[in-house]
Amino acid sequence: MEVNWPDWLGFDWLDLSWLELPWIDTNWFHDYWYGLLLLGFFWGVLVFTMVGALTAVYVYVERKVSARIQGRLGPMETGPHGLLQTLVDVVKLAVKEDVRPAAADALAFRLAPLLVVVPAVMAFVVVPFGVPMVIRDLNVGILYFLAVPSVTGVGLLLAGWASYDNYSFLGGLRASAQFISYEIPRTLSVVTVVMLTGSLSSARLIEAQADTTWFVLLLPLSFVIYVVTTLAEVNRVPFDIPEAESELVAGFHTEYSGFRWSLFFLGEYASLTTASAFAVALFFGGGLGPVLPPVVWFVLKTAVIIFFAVVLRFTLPRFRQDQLMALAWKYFLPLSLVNLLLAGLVMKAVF
Amino acid sequence: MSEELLADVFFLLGFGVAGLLLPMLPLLLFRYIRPQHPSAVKMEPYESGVVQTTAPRRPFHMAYYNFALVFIVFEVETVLLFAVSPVLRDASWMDLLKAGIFIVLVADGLFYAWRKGALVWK
Amino acid sequence: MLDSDVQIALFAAFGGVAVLAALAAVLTRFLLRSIVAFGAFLTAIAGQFYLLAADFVALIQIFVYVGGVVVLILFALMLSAVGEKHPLAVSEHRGLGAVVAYAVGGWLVWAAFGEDLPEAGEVPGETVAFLGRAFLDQQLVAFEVIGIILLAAVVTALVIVRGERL
Amino acid sequence: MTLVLVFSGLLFAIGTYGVLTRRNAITLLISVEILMNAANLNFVAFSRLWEPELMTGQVFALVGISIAACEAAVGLALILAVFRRFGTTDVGRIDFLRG
Repeated sequence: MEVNWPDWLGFDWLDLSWLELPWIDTNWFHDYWYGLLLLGFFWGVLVFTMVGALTAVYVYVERKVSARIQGRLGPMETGPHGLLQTLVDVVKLAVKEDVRPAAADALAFRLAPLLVVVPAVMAFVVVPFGVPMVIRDLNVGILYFLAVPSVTGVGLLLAGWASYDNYSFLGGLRASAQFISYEIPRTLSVVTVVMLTGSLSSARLIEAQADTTWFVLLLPLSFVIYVVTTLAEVNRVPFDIPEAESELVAGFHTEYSGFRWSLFFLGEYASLTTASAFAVALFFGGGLGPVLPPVVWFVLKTAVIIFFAVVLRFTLPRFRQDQLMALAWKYFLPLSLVNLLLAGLVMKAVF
Repeated sequence: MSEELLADVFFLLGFGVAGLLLPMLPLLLFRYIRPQHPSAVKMEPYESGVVQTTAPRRPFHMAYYNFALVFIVFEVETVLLFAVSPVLRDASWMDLLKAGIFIVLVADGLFYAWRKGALVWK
Repeated sequence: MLDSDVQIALFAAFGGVAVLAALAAVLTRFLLRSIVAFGAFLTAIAGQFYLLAADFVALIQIFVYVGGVVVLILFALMLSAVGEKHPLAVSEHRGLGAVVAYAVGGWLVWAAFGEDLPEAGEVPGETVAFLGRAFLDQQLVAFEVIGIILLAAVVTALVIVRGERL
Repeated sequence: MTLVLVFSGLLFAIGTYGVLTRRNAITLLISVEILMNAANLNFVAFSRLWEPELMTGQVFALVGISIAACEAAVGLALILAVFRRFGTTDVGRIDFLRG
């Protein structure tokens, strides 16, 4: 079914003709291969900068929230209320010495951070942040969103292996074992949404929710599974045993320093952002909402989910490794199989 | 149709190039600003300041591999469900049953692994 | 313009990357580099799939191969710890291997030019819907057989790994 | 179309060379996977030639990918079992008749 939105809400962001710039023939981008390449490059730069800036914001928010929870003040010295603290930190990280252990494997040591950060940012291509607005609406967008970040598992293992350090090695094995374990229930929970949508395109996802209702109401169990497993995928507390500082120093990135270390950090936050944004698209109707423009709704909903993750980090203890794996395989996987069955019934009931 | 896919590939290539270049840019830019004084001690593995006594790359226990094994099988299953699930909405009960048989077949593997204790972290 | 010339050029570029990566994977003496080259090879093949109007298969390639099989191979590498810095041994029959490979490759490439093939047909818009229908109707046997094979694989592999009887 | 066949032929040759000359079990497995990918490339390409709406070739490519994944799982399990018994993954040095 077609969704009827006011024109000013539903314009196609990729079509720059709404700018009415007299000197640019905007269809040019779509007609030539180098135009598309440039367009992709442009969006890549934009998304990357945006994610980088957002990460700086998160770090600040996270410090302030943790301070509030623990009865401290948090950063206060640099700038008003310590607002400039993360900026200063970024500069510090960028000009810090880049130490690579002599025994490390040079190729894998350099490749691993890129394998963590690039897929996380690339996943953003298919996130529908407006009502029909997607950076690029692939035919198989939802699968793309799950497939591309799955490369991160390789990056985690490579980082641990390349460092030639016992802590890193263990941390890398644990991190990727956890990553792959939680990937299955997470993917299965998305399958239920695809069943209701009837398409793998992420723009159709929003239209389907406009036709019926937010999928969180139809598939509450899928939503719970998705959120918990996503927290595990991005190594957030209570699932951060790979980086348990009390036993493994810093896990797989123990040997990394300076900017390369911050790439891991960036990758973690970038995947938190994309996963939360996609959770909103999957279960909360993306930018659907009254009065305000869709983009605003979308950002608000995403911010709520991310804030939830931040608060969770400072309120829950950490799982043990064996509990973590048992949780994935003995609880979440059977639960998500049952959920498939439930979703089939819901689907038959609704349509 | 296939023109649209071609456009997708070019777009994603451009996006990927941007994604690869941007993280590497600061590394190259600050190369000559940041201090670079490697020393033998600094380049040792960290290990909480203790001298490394065992080589980290040694055969490791099998529990990890059991999980990886069950993982790959279930990954293939979910992926095939992705192929089938978009058409299920307008499908008959018979089609649902066909998909159900497939799920039950693979779920047996999980049941087997569970019963054999392969899912226990040792 | 986005015509077939551009498509062919891009396809050939992906093919070139795939061939180079495959060569690297087969020729290098360091196991880790071989695996990394294998990953690059798989990604290039996924690009080729995408250009051949098989977008779903391309993403499955990334999902199952790069996110699954490569991780599995890396796990095996770590659990057997053979990836130390020493180069791997190569068989003595390298000359023979090269001759056979040349023969096979030459024959296949010659065969590629030999046959007159029809023009490629227009592909349906949403490949996934057609794939799903195919799996539920004409190719149902393949679908369920995959299920059985997966079950067999997990049972076999667990038995082998744990070194016990059924 | 010919281009696809040329590339898959080249990849098949590379894979064959790998299978014939490598002695490490894990690289052997990688070579076999290269062979399977060359075959999958052909399946997908021919899917476009005859009755593209039936997707037979693509279904076969998916079956191929699934089987390759299973093969990797079982193959690596074998390699690990062999490694635990003989302490090597070099197929030339696996020898049941050792002393």
